[in-house]
Amino acid sequence: MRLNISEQNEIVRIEVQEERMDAHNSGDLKEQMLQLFDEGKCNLLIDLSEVRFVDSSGLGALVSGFKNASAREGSLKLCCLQPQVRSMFELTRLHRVFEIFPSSEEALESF
Amino acid sequence: MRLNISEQNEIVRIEVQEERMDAHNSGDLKEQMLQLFDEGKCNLLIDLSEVRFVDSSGLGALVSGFKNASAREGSLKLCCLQPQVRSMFELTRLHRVFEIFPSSEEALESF
Amino acid sequence: MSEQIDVDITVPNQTKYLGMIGKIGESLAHTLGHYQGDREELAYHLNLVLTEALANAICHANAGDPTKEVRVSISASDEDLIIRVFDQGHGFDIQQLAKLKVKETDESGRGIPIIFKLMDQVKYLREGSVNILEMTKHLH
Amino acid sequence: MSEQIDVDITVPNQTKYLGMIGKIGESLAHTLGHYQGDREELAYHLNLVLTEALANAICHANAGDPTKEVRVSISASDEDLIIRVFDQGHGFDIQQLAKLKVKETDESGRGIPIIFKLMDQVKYLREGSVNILEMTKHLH
Ligand SMILES: Nc1ncnc2c1ncn2[C@@H]1O[C@H](COP(=O)(O)OP(=O)(O)O)[C@@H](O)[C@H]1O
Ligand SMILES: Nc1ncnc2c1ncn2[C@@H]1O[C@H](COP(=O)(O)OP(=O)(O)O)[C@@H](O)[C@H]1O
Repeated sequence: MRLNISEQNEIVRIEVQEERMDAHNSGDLKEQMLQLFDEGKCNLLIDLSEVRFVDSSGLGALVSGFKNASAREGSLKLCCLQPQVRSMFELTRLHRVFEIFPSSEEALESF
Repeated sequence: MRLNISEQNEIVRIEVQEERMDAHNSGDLKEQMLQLFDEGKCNLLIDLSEVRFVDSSGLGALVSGFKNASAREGSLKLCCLQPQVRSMFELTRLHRVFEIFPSSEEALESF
Repeated sequence: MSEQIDVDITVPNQTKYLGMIGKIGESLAHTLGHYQGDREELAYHLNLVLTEALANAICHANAGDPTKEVRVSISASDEDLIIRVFDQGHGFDIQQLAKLKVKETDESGRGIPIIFKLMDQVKYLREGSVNILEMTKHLH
Repeated sequence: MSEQIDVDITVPNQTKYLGMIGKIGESLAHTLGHYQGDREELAYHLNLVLTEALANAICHANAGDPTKEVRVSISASDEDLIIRVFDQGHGFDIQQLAKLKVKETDESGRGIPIIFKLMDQVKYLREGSVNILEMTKHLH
Protein backbone atom coordinates (compact mmCIF):
# COMPACT_ATOMS: atom_id res chain seq x y z
CA MET A 1 0.00 0.00 0.00
CA ARG A 2 1.34 3.39 -0.94
CA LEU A 3 1.34 5.69 2.07
CA ASN A 4 2.70 9.19 2.32
CA ILE A 5 3.81 9.90 5.86
CA SER A 6 4.68 13.34 7.24
CA GLU A 7 4.95 14.78 10.73
CA GLN A 8 4.31 18.20 12.21
CA ASN A 9 3.85 19.24 15.85
CA GLU A 10 3.90 15.64 17.07
CA ILE A 11 1.07 14.68 14.76
CA VAL A 12 1.76 12.06 12.12
CA ARG A 13 -0.30 12.43 8.98
CA ILE A 14 -0.72 9.33 6.82
CA GLU A 15 -2.09 9.93 3.36
CA VAL A 16 -3.41 6.71 1.87
CA GLN A 17 -2.44 6.90 -1.78
CA GLU A 18 -4.65 4.13 -3.05
CA GLU A 19 -8.04 4.05 -4.70
CA ARG A 20 -8.99 0.97 -2.71
CA MET A 21 -8.45 0.03 0.93
CA ASP A 22 -9.42 -3.61 1.12
CA ALA A 23 -8.41 -7.07 2.35
CA HIS A 24 -5.52 -6.93 -0.10
CA ASN A 25 -3.70 -3.92 1.29
CA SER A 26 -5.19 -2.83 4.64
CA GLY A 27 -2.76 -5.01 6.55
CA ASP A 28 0.02 -2.67 5.41
CA LEU A 29 -1.66 0.34 6.98
CA LYS A 30 -2.20 -1.55 10.22
CA GLU A 31 1.46 -2.55 10.38
CA GLN A 32 2.66 0.94 9.56
CA MET A 33 0.59 2.31 12.42
CA LEU A 34 1.91 -0.33 14.82
CA GLN A 35 5.43 0.73 13.92
CA LEU A 36 4.59 4.37 14.63
CA PHE A 37 3.13 3.39 18.02
CA ASP A 38 6.36 1.50 18.76
CA GLU A 39 8.25 4.71 18.05
CA GLY A 40 6.08 6.43 20.64
CA LYS A 41 3.98 8.30 18.12
CA CYS A 42 0.34 8.16 19.04
CA ASN A 43 -1.37 11.12 17.39
CA LEU A 44 -2.34 10.07 13.91
CA LEU A 45 -4.31 11.75 11.18
CA ILE A 46 -5.37 9.45 8.35
CA ASP A 47 -6.04 11.40 5.16
CA LEU A 48 -8.37 9.42 2.91
CA SER A 49 -8.76 11.95 0.10
CA GLU A 50 -7.59 9.54 -2.59
CA VAL A 51 -9.57 6.57 -1.33
CA ARG A 52 -12.64 5.81 -3.40
CA PHE A 53 -13.45 2.43 -1.86
CA VAL A 54 -13.06 0.89 1.58
CA ASP A 55 -14.21 -2.55 2.74
CA SER A 56 -14.59 -4.07 6.20
CA SER A 57 -10.87 -4.88 6.40
CA GLY A 58 -10.02 -1.26 5.71
CA LEU A 59 -12.39 -0.17 8.46
CA GLY A 60 -10.86 -2.85 10.70
CA ALA A 61 -7.38 -1.44 10.19
CA LEU A 62 -8.62 2.01 11.18
CA VAL A 63 -10.37 0.63 14.28
CA SER A 64 -7.12 -1.11 15.25
CA GLY A 65 -5.22 2.16 14.94
CA PHE A 66 -7.91 4.00 16.85
CA LYS A 67 -7.77 1.57 19.77
CA ASN A 68 -3.98 1.57 19.93
CA ALA A 69 -3.80 5.35 19.80
CA SER A 70 -6.41 5.71 22.56
CA ALA A 71 -4.66 3.12 24.73
CA ARG A 72 -1.54 5.30 24.51
CA GLU A 73 -3.46 8.47 25.40
CA GLY A 74 -3.17 9.66 21.83
CA SER A 75 -5.79 9.83 19.16
CA LEU A 76 -6.47 8.76 15.61
CA LYS A 77 -8.59 11.08 13.48
CA LEU A 78 -9.75 10.96 9.90
CA CYS A 79 -10.07 13.58 7.21
CA CYS A 80 -11.09 14.14 3.59
CA LEU A 81 -13.55 11.30 3.10
CA GLN A 82 -15.15 10.97 -0.31
CA PRO A 83 -18.96 10.75 -0.03
CA GLN A 84 -19.15 6.99 -0.67
CA VAL A 85 -16.38 6.29 1.84
CA ARG A 86 -18.23 8.44 4.34
CA SER A 87 -21.36 6.29 3.75
CA MET A 88 -19.37 3.22 4.74
CA PHE A 89 -18.79 4.74 8.18
CA GLU A 90 -22.50 5.43 8.49
CA LEU A 91 -23.46 1.96 7.29
CA THR A 92 -21.30 0.42 10.00
CA ARG A 93 -22.04 3.16 12.54
CA LEU A 94 -18.32 3.82 12.84
CA HIS A 95 -18.94 7.53 12.25
CA ARG A 96 -19.84 7.60 15.95
CA VAL A 97 -16.42 6.23 16.88
CA PHE A 98 -14.10 8.33 14.75
CA GLU A 99 -13.60 12.06 14.69
CA ILE A 100 -13.95 12.90 11.01
CA PHE A 101 -12.93 16.26 9.50
CA PRO A 102 -13.61 17.71 6.07
CA SER A 103 -10.03 19.00 5.64
CA SER A 104 -6.61 18.15 7.02
CA GLU A 105 -6.21 21.74 8.30
CA GLU A 106 -9.29 21.46 10.49
CA ALA A 107 -8.21 18.02 11.66
CA LEU A 108 -4.68 19.16 12.54
CA GLU A 109 -5.97 22.13 14.53
CA SER A 110 -8.20 19.86 16.58
CA PHE A 111 -5.43 17.77 18.16
CA MET B 1 -24.19 10.28 -27.81
CA ARG B 2 -23.72 13.53 -25.95
CA LEU B 3 -22.37 16.17 -28.32
CA ASN B 4 -21.78 19.83 -27.60
CA ILE B 5 -22.17 21.84 -30.78
CA SER B 6 -21.13 25.46 -31.21
CA GLU B 7 -20.43 27.65 -34.20
CA GLN B 8 -18.09 30.56 -34.84
CA ASN B 9 -16.94 32.10 -38.15
CA GLU B 10 -18.70 29.42 -40.19
CA ILE B 11 -16.88 26.65 -38.40
CA VAL B 12 -18.93 24.15 -36.44
CA ARG B 13 -17.17 22.67 -33.46
CA ILE B 14 -18.47 19.35 -32.17
CA GLU B 15 -17.22 18.31 -28.77
CA VAL B 16 -17.76 14.62 -28.20
CA GLN B 17 -18.75 14.36 -24.54
CA GLU B 18 -18.31 10.64 -24.16
CA GLU B 19 -15.51 8.46 -22.83
CA ARG B 20 -16.10 5.93 -25.57
CA MET B 21 -16.80 6.33 -29.29
CA ASP B 22 -17.78 2.85 -30.43
CA ALA B 23 -20.28 0.79 -32.41
CA HIS B 24 -22.87 1.73 -29.81
CA ASN B 25 -22.87 5.48 -30.29
CA SER B 26 -20.80 6.46 -33.35
CA GLY B 27 -23.88 6.35 -35.57
CA ASP B 28 -25.20 9.39 -33.70
CA LEU B 29 -22.12 11.44 -34.58
CA LYS B 30 -22.40 10.41 -38.21
CA GLU B 31 -26.05 11.43 -38.37
CA GLN B 32 -25.40 14.72 -36.62
CA MET B 33 -22.75 15.54 -39.21
CA LEU B 34 -25.05 14.59 -42.11
CA GLN B 35 -27.62 16.99 -40.70
CA LEU B 36 -25.05 19.79 -40.57
CA PHE B 37 -24.05 19.06 -44.17
CA ASP B 38 -27.74 19.28 -45.14
CA GLU B 39 -27.83 22.71 -43.54
CA GLY B 40 -24.93 23.70 -45.76
CA LYS B 41 -22.37 23.63 -43.00
CA CYS B 42 -19.23 21.92 -44.17
CA ASN B 43 -16.39 23.12 -41.99
CA LEU B 44 -16.28 20.90 -38.94
CA LEU B 45 -13.90 20.65 -36.03
CA ILE B 46 -14.29 17.51 -33.94
CA ASP B 47 -12.96 18.02 -30.42
CA LEU B 48 -12.07 14.66 -28.91
CA SER B 49 -10.65 15.89 -25.59
CA GLU B 50 -13.04 13.80 -23.49
CA VAL B 51 -12.71 10.64 -25.58
CA ARG B 52 -10.58 7.97 -23.99
CA PHE B 53 -11.45 5.13 -26.35
CA VAL B 54 -12.33 4.90 -30.02
CA ASP B 55 -12.98 1.76 -32.07
CA SER B 56 -13.19 1.16 -35.83
CA SER B 57 -16.81 2.38 -35.97
CA GLY B 58 -15.80 5.64 -34.33
CA LEU B 59 -13.02 6.05 -36.90
CA GLY B 60 -15.52 5.12 -39.62
CA ALA B 61 -17.87 7.91 -38.54
CA LEU B 62 -15.01 10.41 -38.72
CA VAL B 63 -13.98 9.16 -42.18
CA SER B 64 -17.59 9.55 -43.31
CA GLY B 65 -17.65 13.15 -42.08
CA PHE B 66 -14.29 13.82 -43.67
CA LYS B 67 -15.42 12.58 -47.08
CA ASN B 68 -18.68 14.51 -46.97
CA ALA B 69 -16.97 17.71 -45.90
CA SER B 70 -14.35 17.41 -48.66
CA ALA B 71 -17.01 16.65 -51.29
CA ARG B 72 -18.65 19.95 -50.31
CA GLU B 73 -15.34 21.85 -50.54
CA GLY B 74 -15.26 22.11 -46.78
CA SER B 75 -13.07 20.29 -44.32
CA LEU B 76 -13.24 18.20 -41.21
CA LYS B 77 -10.38 18.54 -38.73
CA LEU B 78 -9.66 16.98 -35.37
CA CYS B 79 -8.25 18.34 -32.14
CA CYS B 80 -7.32 17.42 -28.58
CA LEU B 81 -6.64 13.69 -28.99
CA GLN B 82 -5.65 11.79 -25.87
CA PRO B 83 -2.46 9.80 -26.47
CA GLN B 84 -4.19 6.41 -26.78
CA VAL B 85 -6.77 7.81 -29.19
CA ARG B 86 -3.92 9.30 -31.20
CA SER B 87 -2.35 5.81 -31.38
CA MET B 88 -5.52 4.48 -32.96
CA PHE B 89 -5.05 6.88 -35.86
CA GLU B 90 -1.49 5.70 -36.26
CA LEU B 91 -2.46 2.03 -36.01
CA THR B 92 -4.94 2.48 -38.85
CA ARG B 93 -2.76 5.03 -40.69
CA LEU B 94 -5.62 7.51 -40.56
CA HIS B 95 -3.27 10.15 -39.13
CA ARG B 96 -2.24 10.65 -42.75
CA VAL B 97 -5.82 11.46 -43.73
CA PHE B 98 -6.90 13.84 -41.00
CA GLU B 99 -5.47 17.17 -39.98
CA ILE B 100 -4.98 16.78 -36.24
CA PHE B 101 -4.30 19.72 -33.89
CA PRO B 102 -3.22 19.73 -30.28
CA SER B 103 -5.69 22.48 -29.29
CA SER B 104 -9.00 23.82 -30.59
CA GLU B 105 -7.48 27.32 -30.93
CA GLU B 106 -4.81 26.09 -33.31
CA ALA B 107 -7.39 24.07 -35.23
CA LEU B 108 -9.82 26.98 -35.54
CA GLU B 109 -7.08 29.30 -36.84
CA SER B 110 -6.16 26.81 -39.56
CA PHE B 111 -9.50 26.84 -41.38
CA MET C 1 -37.03 -6.21 -23.85
CA SER C 2 -35.81 -8.61 -21.23
CA GLU C 3 -32.25 -8.42 -20.03
CA GLN C 4 -30.17 -11.37 -18.93
CA ILE C 5 -26.51 -10.93 -18.08
CA ASP C 6 -24.26 -13.72 -16.83
CA VAL C 7 -20.68 -13.31 -15.73
CA ASP C 8 -18.61 -16.18 -14.37
CA ILE C 9 -15.11 -15.56 -13.04
CA THR C 10 -12.43 -17.86 -11.68
CA VAL C 11 -9.18 -16.42 -10.34
CA PRO C 12 -6.31 -17.65 -8.17
CA ASN C 13 -7.05 -17.55 -4.46
CA GLN C 14 -5.36 -14.20 -3.93
CA THR C 15 -6.69 -10.92 -2.64
CA LYS C 16 -5.04 -8.96 -5.44
CA TYR C 17 -7.97 -9.91 -7.69
CA LEU C 18 -10.55 -8.29 -5.41
CA GLY C 19 -10.20 -4.96 -7.17
CA MET C 20 -10.75 -6.37 -10.63
CA ILE C 21 -13.84 -8.32 -9.61
CA GLY C 22 -15.24 -5.40 -7.63
CA LYS C 23 -14.85 -3.25 -10.74
CA ILE C 24 -16.78 -5.75 -12.81
CA GLY C 25 -19.64 -5.37 -10.34
CA GLU C 26 -19.39 -1.61 -10.72
CA SER C 27 -19.51 -1.65 -14.52
CA LEU C 28 -22.45 -3.99 -14.37
CA ALA C 29 -24.34 -1.56 -12.13
CA HIS C 30 -23.65 1.22 -14.63
CA THR C 31 -24.90 -0.88 -17.54
CA LEU C 32 -28.07 -2.48 -16.13
CA GLY C 33 -30.95 -1.35 -18.30
CA HIS C 34 -33.90 -1.25 -15.97
CA TYR C 35 -32.48 -0.03 -12.67
CA GLN C 36 -34.25 3.06 -11.38
CA GLY C 37 -32.31 3.70 -8.18
CA ASP C 38 -29.01 5.46 -7.53
CA ARG C 39 -26.55 3.74 -9.85
CA GLU C 40 -23.43 5.08 -8.14
CA GLU C 41 -24.66 3.66 -4.88
CA LEU C 42 -25.55 0.31 -6.46
CA ALA C 43 -22.07 0.24 -8.03
CA TYR C 44 -20.40 0.77 -4.65
CA HIS C 45 -22.61 -1.82 -2.99
CA LEU C 46 -21.96 -4.51 -5.61
CA ASN C 47 -18.24 -3.77 -5.47
CA LEU C 48 -18.43 -4.09 -1.69
CA VAL C 49 -20.43 -7.31 -1.36
CA LEU C 50 -18.26 -8.95 -4.03
CA THR C 51 -15.16 -7.85 -2.14
CA GLU C 52 -16.46 -9.02 1.25
CA ALA C 53 -17.72 -12.38 0.01
CA LEU C 54 -14.61 -13.15 -2.02
CA ALA C 55 -12.26 -12.06 0.74
CA ASN C 56 -14.03 -14.54 3.02
CA ALA C 57 -13.74 -17.36 0.48
CA ILE C 58 -10.05 -16.53 -0.07
CA CYS C 59 -9.02 -15.99 3.56
CA HIS C 60 -11.39 -18.24 5.55
CA ALA C 61 -12.63 -21.06 3.29
CA ASN C 62 -9.40 -21.43 1.32
CA ALA C 63 -7.26 -20.35 4.29
CA GLY C 64 -5.27 -17.96 2.13
CA ASP C 65 -3.68 -20.78 0.09
CA PRO C 66 -2.56 -18.96 -3.09
CA THR C 67 -2.42 -22.15 -5.17
CA LYS C 68 -6.17 -22.70 -4.81
CA GLU C 69 -8.72 -20.83 -6.88
CA VAL C 70 -11.90 -19.00 -6.18
CA ARG C 71 -15.01 -18.63 -8.30
CA VAL C 72 -17.81 -16.10 -8.45
CA SER C 73 -20.82 -15.78 -10.71
CA ILE C 74 -23.07 -12.78 -11.26
CA SER C 75 -26.46 -13.09 -12.96
CA ALA C 76 -28.72 -10.17 -13.63
CA SER C 77 -32.25 -10.42 -14.96
CA ASP C 78 -34.89 -7.70 -15.15
CA GLU C 79 -35.95 -8.52 -11.60
CA ASP C 80 -32.91 -9.63 -9.64
CA LEU C 81 -29.21 -9.56 -9.44
CA ILE C 82 -27.74 -12.73 -7.94
CA ILE C 83 -24.13 -13.06 -6.85
CA ARG C 84 -22.82 -16.52 -6.01
CA VAL C 85 -19.43 -17.08 -4.41
CA PHE C 86 -18.24 -20.68 -4.38
CA ASP C 87 -15.87 -22.19 -1.85
CA GLN C 88 -14.71 -25.66 -0.92
CA GLY C 89 -13.90 -25.00 2.70
CA HIS C 90 -15.46 -26.35 5.90
CA GLY C 91 -18.36 -23.95 5.68
CA PHE C 92 -19.83 -21.95 8.56
CA ASP C 93 -23.18 -21.23 10.16
CA ILE C 94 -24.30 -18.00 8.61
CA GLN C 95 -27.57 -17.80 10.59
CA GLN C 96 -25.66 -18.01 13.84
CA LEU C 97 -23.34 -15.29 12.64
CA ALA C 98 -26.21 -13.07 11.54
CA LYS C 99 -27.38 -12.96 15.17
CA LEU C 100 -24.05 -11.80 16.59
CA LYS C 101 -23.70 -8.10 17.21
CA VAL C 102 -20.47 -6.41 16.17
CA LYS C 103 -19.06 -4.13 18.82
CA GLU C 104 -17.87 -0.68 17.76
CA THR C 105 -14.31 -1.53 18.69
CA ASP C 106 -14.20 -4.94 16.96
CA GLU C 107 -11.53 -5.04 14.30
CA SER C 108 -13.27 -7.71 12.25
CA GLY C 109 -16.62 -9.40 11.77
CA ARG C 110 -18.26 -6.66 9.69
CA GLY C 111 -18.22 -8.51 6.34
CA ILE C 112 -21.28 -10.72 6.68
CA PRO C 113 -23.33 -8.03 8.46
CA ILE C 114 -22.60 -5.65 5.58
CA ILE C 115 -23.73 -8.28 3.09
CA PHE C 116 -26.98 -8.80 5.03
CA LYS C 117 -27.61 -5.07 5.14
CA LEU C 118 -27.03 -4.42 1.45
CA MET C 119 -28.58 -7.48 -0.16
CA ASP C 120 -32.25 -8.50 -0.05
CA GLN C 121 -31.66 -12.22 0.42
CA VAL C 122 -28.57 -14.07 1.62
CA LYS C 123 -28.14 -17.85 1.77
CA TYR C 124 -25.18 -20.12 2.38
CA LEU C 125 -25.84 -23.44 0.66
CA ARG C 126 -23.93 -26.68 0.35
CA GLU C 127 -24.00 -28.57 -2.96
CA GLY C 128 -21.83 -31.68 -2.83
CA SER C 129 -18.37 -30.53 -1.74
CA VAL C 130 -19.04 -26.93 -2.69
CA ASN C 131 -20.42 -24.14 -0.52
CA ILE C 132 -22.24 -21.29 -2.18
CA LEU C 133 -22.84 -17.89 -0.66
CA GLU C 134 -25.85 -16.70 -2.66
CA MET C 135 -26.76 -13.06 -2.41
CA THR C 136 -29.78 -11.57 -4.16
CA LYS C 137 -30.63 -7.93 -4.78
CA HIS C 138 -34.06 -6.99 -6.15
CA LEU C 139 -33.65 -4.47 -8.90
CA HIS C 140 -37.01 -2.80 -8.44
CA MET D 1 3.18 -19.16 -8.78
CA SER D 2 1.10 -19.89 -11.80
CA GLU D 3 -1.80 -17.66 -12.67
CA GLN D 4 -5.00 -18.81 -14.33
CA ILE D 5 -7.89 -16.41 -14.79
CA ASP D 6 -11.14 -17.32 -16.54
CA VAL D 7 -13.96 -14.94 -17.28
CA ASP D 8 -17.10 -15.97 -19.16
CA ILE D 9 -19.72 -13.39 -20.05
CA THR D 10 -23.11 -13.64 -21.76
CA VAL D 11 -25.11 -10.50 -22.48
CA PRO D 12 -28.06 -9.56 -24.69
CA ASN D 13 -27.12 -8.94 -28.33
CA GLN D 14 -26.86 -5.18 -27.88
CA THR D 15 -23.99 -2.78 -28.41
CA LYS D 16 -24.64 -1.02 -25.10
CA TYR D 17 -22.73 -3.82 -23.38
CA LEU D 18 -19.54 -3.20 -25.35
CA GLY D 19 -18.30 -0.68 -22.81
CA MET D 20 -18.76 -2.98 -19.85
CA ILE D 21 -16.97 -5.88 -21.51
CA GLY D 22 -14.20 -3.66 -22.82
CA LYS D 23 -13.65 -2.44 -19.26
CA ILE D 24 -13.37 -6.00 -17.99
CA GLY D 25 -10.55 -6.48 -20.48
CA GLU D 26 -8.92 -3.33 -19.18
CA SER D 27 -9.09 -4.35 -15.51
CA LEU D 28 -7.69 -7.73 -16.43
CA ALA D 29 -4.71 -6.10 -18.12
CA HIS D 30 -4.07 -4.05 -15.00
CA THR D 31 -4.23 -7.13 -12.78
CA LEU D 32 -2.19 -9.71 -14.73
CA GLY D 33 0.72 -10.70 -12.56
CA HIS D 34 3.47 -11.50 -14.98
CA TYR D 35 3.07 -9.01 -17.81
CA GLN D 36 6.25 -7.03 -18.44
CA GLY D 37 5.06 -4.73 -21.25
CA ASP D 38 3.14 -1.46 -21.21
CA ARG D 39 0.00 -2.23 -19.22
CA GLU D 40 -1.92 0.85 -20.32
CA GLU D 41 -1.34 -0.16 -23.90
CA LEU D 42 -2.35 -3.77 -23.25
CA ALA D 43 -5.50 -2.47 -21.51
CA TYR D 44 -6.46 -0.38 -24.53
CA HIS D 45 -5.73 -3.22 -26.92
CA LEU D 46 -7.81 -5.77 -25.01
CA ASN D 47 -10.65 -3.28 -24.71
CA LEU D 48 -10.39 -2.72 -28.45
CA VAL D 49 -10.26 -6.30 -29.71
CA LEU D 50 -13.12 -7.25 -27.37
CA THR D 51 -15.14 -4.32 -28.71
CA GLU D 52 -14.36 -5.12 -32.36
CA ALA D 53 -15.02 -8.84 -32.09
CA LEU D 54 -18.23 -8.43 -30.08
CA ALA D 55 -19.55 -5.68 -32.34
CA ASN D 56 -19.10 -8.07 -35.27
CA ALA D 57 -20.92 -10.87 -33.50
CA ILE D 58 -23.74 -8.50 -32.51
CA CYS D 59 -24.11 -6.64 -35.82
CA HIS D 60 -23.06 -9.20 -38.45
CA ALA D 61 -23.54 -12.72 -37.04
CA ASN D 62 -26.66 -11.90 -35.00
CA ALA D 63 -27.76 -9.21 -37.47
CA GLY D 64 -28.43 -6.76 -34.65
CA ASP D 65 -31.33 -8.81 -33.28
CA PRO D 66 -31.62 -7.53 -29.68
CA THR D 67 -33.46 -10.63 -28.44
CA LYS D 68 -30.47 -12.86 -29.16
CA GLU D 69 -27.47 -13.07 -26.87
CA VAL D 70 -23.75 -12.98 -27.31
CA ARG D 71 -21.02 -14.76 -25.37
CA VAL D 72 -17.34 -14.07 -24.80
CA SER D 73 -14.73 -15.85 -22.74
CA ILE D 74 -11.33 -14.61 -21.63
CA SER D 75 -8.66 -16.95 -20.28
CA ALA D 76 -5.30 -15.81 -19.08
CA SER D 77 -2.46 -18.10 -18.10
CA ASP D 78 1.16 -17.19 -17.42
CA GLU D 79 1.90 -17.55 -21.13
CA ASP D 80 -1.15 -16.47 -23.09
CA LEU D 81 -4.32 -14.53 -23.01
CA ILE D 82 -7.05 -16.07 -25.14
CA ILE D 83 -10.27 -14.27 -26.04
CA ARG D 84 -13.08 -16.29 -27.61
CA VAL D 85 -16.19 -14.68 -29.06
CA PHE D 86 -19.01 -17.08 -29.90
CA ASP D 87 -21.64 -16.54 -32.56
CA GLN D 88 -24.31 -18.62 -34.23
CA GLY D 89 -24.43 -16.76 -37.53
CA HIS D 90 -23.54 -17.90 -41.06
CA GLY D 91 -19.87 -17.40 -40.46
CA PHE D 92 -17.41 -15.73 -42.82
CA ASP D 93 -14.07 -16.42 -44.44
CA ILE D 94 -11.57 -14.68 -42.22
CA GLN D 95 -8.54 -15.65 -44.30
CA GLN D 96 -10.09 -14.08 -47.37
CA LEU D 97 -10.80 -10.95 -45.38
CA ALA D 98 -7.28 -10.81 -43.99
CA LYS D 99 -6.00 -10.41 -47.56
CA LEU D 100 -8.20 -7.44 -48.41
CA LYS D 101 -6.63 -4.02 -48.10
CA VAL D 102 -8.63 -1.27 -46.44
CA LYS D 103 -8.54 2.00 -48.36
CA GLU D 104 -7.93 5.20 -46.42
CA THR D 105 -11.40 6.47 -47.27
CA ASP D 106 -13.29 3.27 -46.41
CA GLU D 107 -15.81 3.85 -43.67
CA SER D 108 -15.77 0.27 -42.48
CA GLY D 109 -13.74 -2.92 -42.65
CA ARG D 110 -11.10 -1.96 -40.07
CA GLY D 111 -12.26 -4.30 -37.29
CA ILE D 112 -10.71 -7.59 -38.37
CA PRO D 113 -7.46 -5.93 -39.58
CA ILE D 114 -7.11 -4.28 -36.15
CA ILE D 115 -7.59 -7.65 -34.46
CA PHE D 116 -4.92 -9.23 -36.70
CA LYS D 117 -2.50 -6.40 -35.92
CA LEU D 118 -2.93 -6.49 -32.16
CA MET D 119 -3.21 -10.21 -31.46
CA ASP D 120 -0.55 -12.84 -32.06
CA GLN D 121 -2.86 -15.54 -33.39
CA VAL D 122 -6.39 -15.25 -34.80
CA LYS D 123 -8.62 -18.15 -35.82
CA TYR D 124 -12.28 -18.41 -36.78
CA LEU D 125 -13.46 -21.92 -35.99
CA ARG D 126 -16.74 -23.74 -36.37
CA GLU D 127 -17.86 -26.17 -33.63
CA GLY D 128 -21.29 -27.63 -34.36
CA SER D 129 -23.62 -24.70 -34.89
CA VAL D 130 -21.31 -22.27 -33.12
CA ASN D 131 -18.57 -20.11 -34.63
CA ILE D 132 -15.69 -19.05 -32.45
CA LEU D 133 -13.38 -16.14 -33.13
CA GLU D 134 -10.33 -17.14 -31.12
CA MET D 135 -7.70 -14.50 -30.51
CA THR D 136 -4.47 -15.18 -28.66
CA LYS D 137 -1.96 -12.75 -27.22
CA HIS D 138 1.37 -14.00 -25.91
CA LEU D 139 2.10 -12.36 -22.59
CA HIS D 140 5.88 -12.55 -22.85
N1 LIG E 1 -16.72 -18.73 3.13
C1 LIG E 1 -16.47 -18.93 4.44
N2 LIG E 1 -15.99 -20.12 4.85
C2 LIG E 1 -15.73 -20.34 6.16
N3 LIG E 1 -15.96 -19.43 7.14
C3 LIG E 1 -16.43 -18.22 6.79
C4 LIG E 1 -16.70 -17.91 5.43
N4 LIG E 1 -17.19 -16.64 5.38
C5 LIG E 1 -17.19 -16.19 6.66
N5 LIG E 1 -16.74 -17.14 7.50
C6 LIG E 1 -16.63 -17.04 8.99
O1 LIG E 1 -17.45 -15.98 9.42
C7 LIG E 1 -16.69 -15.05 10.19
C8 LIG E 1 -17.23 -13.64 9.97
O2 LIG E 1 -17.01 -13.20 8.67
P1 LIG E 1 -17.06 -11.65 8.35
O3 LIG E 1 -18.33 -11.09 8.90
O4 LIG E 1 -16.84 -11.47 6.90
O5 LIG E 1 -15.89 -10.99 9.18
P2 LIG E 1 -14.31 -11.24 9.11
O6 LIG E 1 -14.00 -11.84 7.78
O7 LIG E 1 -13.78 -9.88 9.30
O8 LIG E 1 -13.99 -12.14 10.26
C9 LIG E 1 -15.27 -15.23 9.72
O9 LIG E 1 -14.35 -14.82 10.69
C10 LIG E 1 -15.23 -16.73 9.45
O10 LIG E 1 -15.00 -17.44 10.65
N1 LIG F 1 -18.84 -12.87 -36.60
C1 LIG F 1 -19.08 -12.59 -37.91
N2 LIG F 1 -20.07 -13.24 -38.57
C2 LIG F 1 -20.31 -12.98 -39.88
N3 LIG F 1 -19.61 -12.07 -40.59
C3 LIG F 1 -18.62 -11.40 -39.99
C4 LIG F 1 -18.30 -11.61 -38.63
N4 LIG F 1 -17.26 -10.81 -38.30
C5 LIG F 1 -16.95 -10.13 -39.42
N5 LIG F 1 -17.76 -10.48 -40.45
C6 LIG F 1 -17.71 -9.98 -41.83
O1 LIG F 1 -16.44 -9.40 -42.05
C7 LIG F 1 -16.57 -8.07 -42.50
C8 LIG F 1 -15.42 -7.21 -42.00
O2 LIG F 1 -15.48 -7.07 -40.60
P1 LIG F 1 -14.67 -5.89 -39.92
O3 LIG F 1 -13.27 -5.91 -40.41
O4 LIG F 1 -14.88 -5.98 -38.46
O5 LIG F 1 -15.33 -4.57 -40.49
P2 LIG F 1 -16.80 -4.00 -40.36
O6 LIG F 1 -17.45 -4.66 -39.19
O7 LIG F 1 -16.56 -2.53 -40.16
O8 LIG F 1 -17.46 -4.31 -41.68
C9 LIG F 1 -17.93 -7.61 -42.02
O9 LIG F 1 -18.47 -6.58 -42.79
C10 LIG F 1 -18.73 -8.90 -42.12
O10 LIG F 1 -19.20 -9.09 -43.41
